[in-house]
Amino acid sequence: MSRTITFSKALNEALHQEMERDEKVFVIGEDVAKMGGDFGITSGIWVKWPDRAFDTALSEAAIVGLSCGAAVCGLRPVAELMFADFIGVCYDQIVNNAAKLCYMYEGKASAQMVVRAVTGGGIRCAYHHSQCVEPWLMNVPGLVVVAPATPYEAKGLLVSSIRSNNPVVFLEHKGLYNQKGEVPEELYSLPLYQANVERSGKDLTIVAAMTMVNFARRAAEELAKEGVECEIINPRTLFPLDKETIVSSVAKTGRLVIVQEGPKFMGYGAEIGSLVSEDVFEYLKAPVKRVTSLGTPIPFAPVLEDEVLPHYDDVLKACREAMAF
Amino acid sequence: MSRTITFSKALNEALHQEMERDEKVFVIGEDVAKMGGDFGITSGIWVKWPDRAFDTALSEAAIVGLSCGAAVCGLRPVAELMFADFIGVCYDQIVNNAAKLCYMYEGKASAQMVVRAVTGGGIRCAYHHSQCVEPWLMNVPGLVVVAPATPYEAKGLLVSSIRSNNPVVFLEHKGLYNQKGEVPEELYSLPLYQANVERSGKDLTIVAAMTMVNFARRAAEELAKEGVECEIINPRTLFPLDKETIVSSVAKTGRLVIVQEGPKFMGYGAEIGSLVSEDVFEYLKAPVKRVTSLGTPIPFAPVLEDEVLPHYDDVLKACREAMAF
Amino acid sequence: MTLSKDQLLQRYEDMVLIRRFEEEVEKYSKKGTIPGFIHLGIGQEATQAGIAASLKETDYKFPDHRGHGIILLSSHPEDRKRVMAEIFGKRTGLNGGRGGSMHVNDLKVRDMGNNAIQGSTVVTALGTAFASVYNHTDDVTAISMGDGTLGEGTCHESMNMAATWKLPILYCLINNHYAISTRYTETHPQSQLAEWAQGYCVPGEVVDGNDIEAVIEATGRAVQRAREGGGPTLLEYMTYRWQGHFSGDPAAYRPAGELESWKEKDPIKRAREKLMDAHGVAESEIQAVHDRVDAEVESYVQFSLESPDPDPAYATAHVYADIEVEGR
Amino acid sequence: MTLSKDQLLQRYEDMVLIRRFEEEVEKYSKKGTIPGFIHLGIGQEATQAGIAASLKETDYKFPDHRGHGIILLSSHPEDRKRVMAEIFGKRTGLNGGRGGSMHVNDLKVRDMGNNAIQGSTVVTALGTAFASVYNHTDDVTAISMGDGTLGEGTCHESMNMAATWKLPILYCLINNHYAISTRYTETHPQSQLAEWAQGYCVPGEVVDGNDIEAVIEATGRAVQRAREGGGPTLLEYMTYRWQGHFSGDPAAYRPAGELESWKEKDPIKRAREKLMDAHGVAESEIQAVHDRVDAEVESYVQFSLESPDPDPAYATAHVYADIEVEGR
Ligand SMILES: Cc1ncc(C[n+]2csc(CCOP(=O)(O)OP(=O)(O)O)c2C)c(N)n1
Ligand SMILES: Cc1ncc(C[n+]2csc(CCOP(=O)(O)OP(=O)(O)O)c2C)c(N)n1
Ligand SMILES: [Mg+2]
Ligand SMILES: [Mg+2]
Repeated sequence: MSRTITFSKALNEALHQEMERDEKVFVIGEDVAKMGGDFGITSGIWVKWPDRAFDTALSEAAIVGLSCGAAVCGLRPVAELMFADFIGVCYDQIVNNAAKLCYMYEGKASAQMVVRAVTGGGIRCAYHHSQCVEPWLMNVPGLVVVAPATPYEAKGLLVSSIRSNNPVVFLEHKGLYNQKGEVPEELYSLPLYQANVERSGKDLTIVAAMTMVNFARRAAEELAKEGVECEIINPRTLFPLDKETIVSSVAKTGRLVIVQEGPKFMGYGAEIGSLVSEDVFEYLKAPVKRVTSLGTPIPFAPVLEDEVLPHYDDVLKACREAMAF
Repeated sequence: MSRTITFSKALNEALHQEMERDEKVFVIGEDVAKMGGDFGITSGIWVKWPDRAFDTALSEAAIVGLSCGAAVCGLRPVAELMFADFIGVCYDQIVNNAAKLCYMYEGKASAQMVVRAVTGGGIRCAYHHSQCVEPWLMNVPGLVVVAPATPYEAKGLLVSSIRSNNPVVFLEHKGLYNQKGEVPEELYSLPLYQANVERSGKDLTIVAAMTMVNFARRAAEELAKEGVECEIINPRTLFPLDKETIVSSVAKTGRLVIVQEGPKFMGYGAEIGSLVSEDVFEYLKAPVKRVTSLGTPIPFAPVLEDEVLPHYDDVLKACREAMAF
Repeated sequence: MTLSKDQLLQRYEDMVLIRRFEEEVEKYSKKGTIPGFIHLGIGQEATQAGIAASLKETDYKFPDHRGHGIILLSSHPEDRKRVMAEIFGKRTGLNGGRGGSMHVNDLKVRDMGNNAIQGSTVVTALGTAFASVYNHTDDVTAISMGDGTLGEGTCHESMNMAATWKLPILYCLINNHYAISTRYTETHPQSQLAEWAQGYCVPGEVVDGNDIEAVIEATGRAVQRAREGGGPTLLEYMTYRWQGHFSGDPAAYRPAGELESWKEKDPIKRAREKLMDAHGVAESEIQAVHDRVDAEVESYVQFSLESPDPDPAYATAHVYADIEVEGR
Repeated sequence: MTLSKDQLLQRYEDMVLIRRFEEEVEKYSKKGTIPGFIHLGIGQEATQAGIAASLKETDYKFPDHRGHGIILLSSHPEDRKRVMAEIFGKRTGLNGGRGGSMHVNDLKVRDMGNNAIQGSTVVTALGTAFASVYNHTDDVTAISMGDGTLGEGTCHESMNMAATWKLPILYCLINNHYAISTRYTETHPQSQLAEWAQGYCVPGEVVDGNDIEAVIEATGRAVQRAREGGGPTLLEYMTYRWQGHFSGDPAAYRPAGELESWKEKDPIKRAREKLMDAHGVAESEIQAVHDRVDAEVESYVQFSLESPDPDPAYATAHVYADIEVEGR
């Protein structure tokens, strides 16, 4: 496995290979067919399968609703919402419909579908194209929220999300699309609900998702020079969360820093911080720290957006403080 | 102040008195005018002010959108959404429009409006009429989430919510509507963003909102017999949260139990647990405990719903465990 | 089209079954035996029975919160007692008691379930219709929606997409004149809501919803059209609910005399008169129907009353298709 | 109605101003000086200038993501450089650089701002129109929406409510044939989208959106109607965007020759021909307009380039009306 491709290409390949394998899979959304998606993720699909790629009107509730209905009939829709912020306009369909169908149908049918959405900031597109939406979703029983951090994960997790019988909101961070990494050519899947230990270490645990994994890696390198061995955990599936991996890491290291792109209040760091202090209270050697963005909408001007988004230096600072406590 | 009225009546009185005082206030929503609201909260308003009470179609996005637009023009809309679960269908209007207008307009105008919504379980109305929706909202900068627990608070907080220049989602727990309590007849307001210490104690802090305050009170009485002095904190405003009151209470007691009606994962207990362990780590004598519902949709049959919702006994158990740690 | 004597008698029995079912539900709801909110279809039996009779088992049905009648008639006869048991919240209910009146479904007859977010399934219905096209079957999808529900944005997204793609959907707009307390004329600009469909180049037709034959005739035509690839139709069934919005609502918002005038148009009475006057059916034959239905419904009630509550542990089953959530 | 020579010349200048403004925005966007996504209105100047010219300062304007032109013409002349500075993300921008191209607003001229959730402000517009009625003023609300945006459910909720309550709203449906890559005929059932309004008993009119006089005539009539309490109107302006969806989109989805055929219908060229042919305006007079506009726009560019970045601390201001959020 020495082939290196981008995160976007990895997603595209996952779709092509799964569509090849399973004719129940189709893609639907705005500009996903003829144009191949605004970010090119569905590129080439309509050309190969003109009957399995559907350009829709700007109707996100209909896109998700249609996907729910089709899923219940045994199809496997992969819907694209373009920017994750648009989940706002189809939130009911996701939280009150998709998330509850398996429960309603007592497991006889479910919303076996993927809603792909482009999340996060950094491209100067302001309030409505930059939010980290995972906190909107992670409190809704029945939903699965997947958030890959590398091209390898992008492909493997998208494949398992398509095969999952649960409704998966698949968050693609726009800051990762051009990131390159090694990705096997053959079709493979990665397990859902399982965190990945990106790096082992005995002194301090860093939990980080999506682009924040890059911050965590950089910080771990830097801290290694100071003799601090960080363990990095990337949840991959944000909800339902793999608590065990996190908790047992913190049981070992006694120190936890959570890095999260969205605002601090009620982000995933809130839950992770709480569950750790519940479960391994006695092992904690320092207070849990959260490095996050500021609690504001995302402004447009680069200096403003950069002010709001998490700062790499704050990751280092939080880790050092945890070590010094 | 010895008059005792219900929570519903207190809300109704707040509306009448504020409408009397400020002609910019109006009510809008489904069945709020001629019928006076499905729960009677707007009763009598249309009779008095036929030009300031508006029955709408089933169009929650339009109700909230209209309210945003009217608020920006200087009016003070009080919109009713009936069941809080319906926030799903107007989520975009709340999180992407109302919550961001003050920021967009740089403080020159804002969504000075109240969205009233009936939250929580217990009336056997299943998946779509029983959810605790505060986690949907508490992660969105710009929003205010108010959650009264008594008739006194219902009136005082609704008045301050109407007067607030921020968009307030005002959560009325259906289990409280018939609860009675002392309420002054005259118009008064209670401060937003300020928690209430319902009971002082030195051994253990219980944070609870809405109906859960009743659980907390009962538990505190029971534990008092065992010599445990509980301090009960009712946030009143769930977001932005009054951290100081919570944190300083835990600094004193060293023990924290959070009682929350919704599922554990990513509920307000997650944030409170985390912020406490960040800020007063050294003072914590026992792990923070959360008493919550199970992580499922809310089922219909009484035995099923009762299984899912938080159990009073678990509050006692959590407190005793915290004390015994 | 007029129905034959036997057909009309069958539909008569269907309507009486709905009426008696709802009366018992109302009774046990008022007693408090049935928990929660109950929305009764009494007065709307011709619309419900006519829609149900126009669909085949493999057609997808999305009844609404007032749709016990469609649910009942779509289910297999041996399952009907389980519809009632579901409303009672019993373990033997069609969904083990976890859904109740607003969430009964039966996938084996493609009753996709009703729902308590108005307008939500109007877009879900796109998906079952889409699946018919994708899978090259001729199953149509019938979605029930009230006059009030037409206010929701999802109605537009659904109709726009269905009209563009010519999906096999029947929009069954059941106009019973009220959304809770609000008359449809106060919240919609059209004098007949069917006009709305014209904006999408979709046929919209007003149907006498209290005339079982008219319902079957119009619905049958629309079903046929959809089955043959002609796309969606909107049918506006004009009818009236006799009870309040939910069982217990005094319905003080109705003008005096309105209910009475609609009781004159009782769909059951009308069918009975037609049976007796035009088809020469004897009083005794009618009575036999009522006796049969009474006994039938009584058996549902007994079954429901005697059934056990669900096992509390069932509350945590099936949240996810593959993983368990924590129980107590 | 035809415009007088002076009027037409004024509108000509408006259109040239939009064109030149957008050309400069495109240039600095391609250079990377302007951050983010930019949606250009080149080709749609007659629609934008015509709508702006039909409204008074106290009318509420909701431009869309492609609405720089309406924003520009609605703002006071001395503020126009600040529209550009906003798009550059500068401290001197109309909103201090925090909104950018998709979020420029100017409350003093009741430009309520554009928005990057399509269809979202279509319901907000109900509120400003409602406020006019509540406060007994005659201000109308004009909401711009693209052909694609008509897919959103909010359009229905808004139109239904506005039609029922006869709110003073102008639905300015700017049909430039595409929503990103998707032609409107692929996602809507009507041959002209204006037909949609008929389903709400609202007048829907198709307007030649590249003819400034036609735009002003139709818009003026609709504004008048709304001002006099006649309720909403939907105007479908047929036009075309010359650039891709956003600056940089190669627009490979357009059939060969389509762009060229629309360039033939260039609204600026058409107005110029009318000015010269029908009104006898001299080439030199036209040139003077262009020179003036060039200088004007150049001054905006210089202003924008020279303006300082916002103060980072401004990022946390005004999240709430009364309380501060934590900064760094
Ligand atoms: C999204 C949403 N909004 C509001 C409600 C509350 N509600 C339940 S039924 C109803 C009235 C529905 O009226 P209609 O569609 O005419 O059906 P009917 O009850 O008359 O059969 C309302 C407002 C809801 N369940 N969902
Ligand atoms: C709710 C929502 N869905 C999708 C988008 C992404 N998007 C932005 S502009 C656009 C196309 C809009 O087309 P149209 O309304 O015709 O306006 P035009 O760009 O042609 O001016 C899309 C799909 C969005 N911003 N908001
Ligand atoms: Mg109705
Ligand atoms: Mg367009």
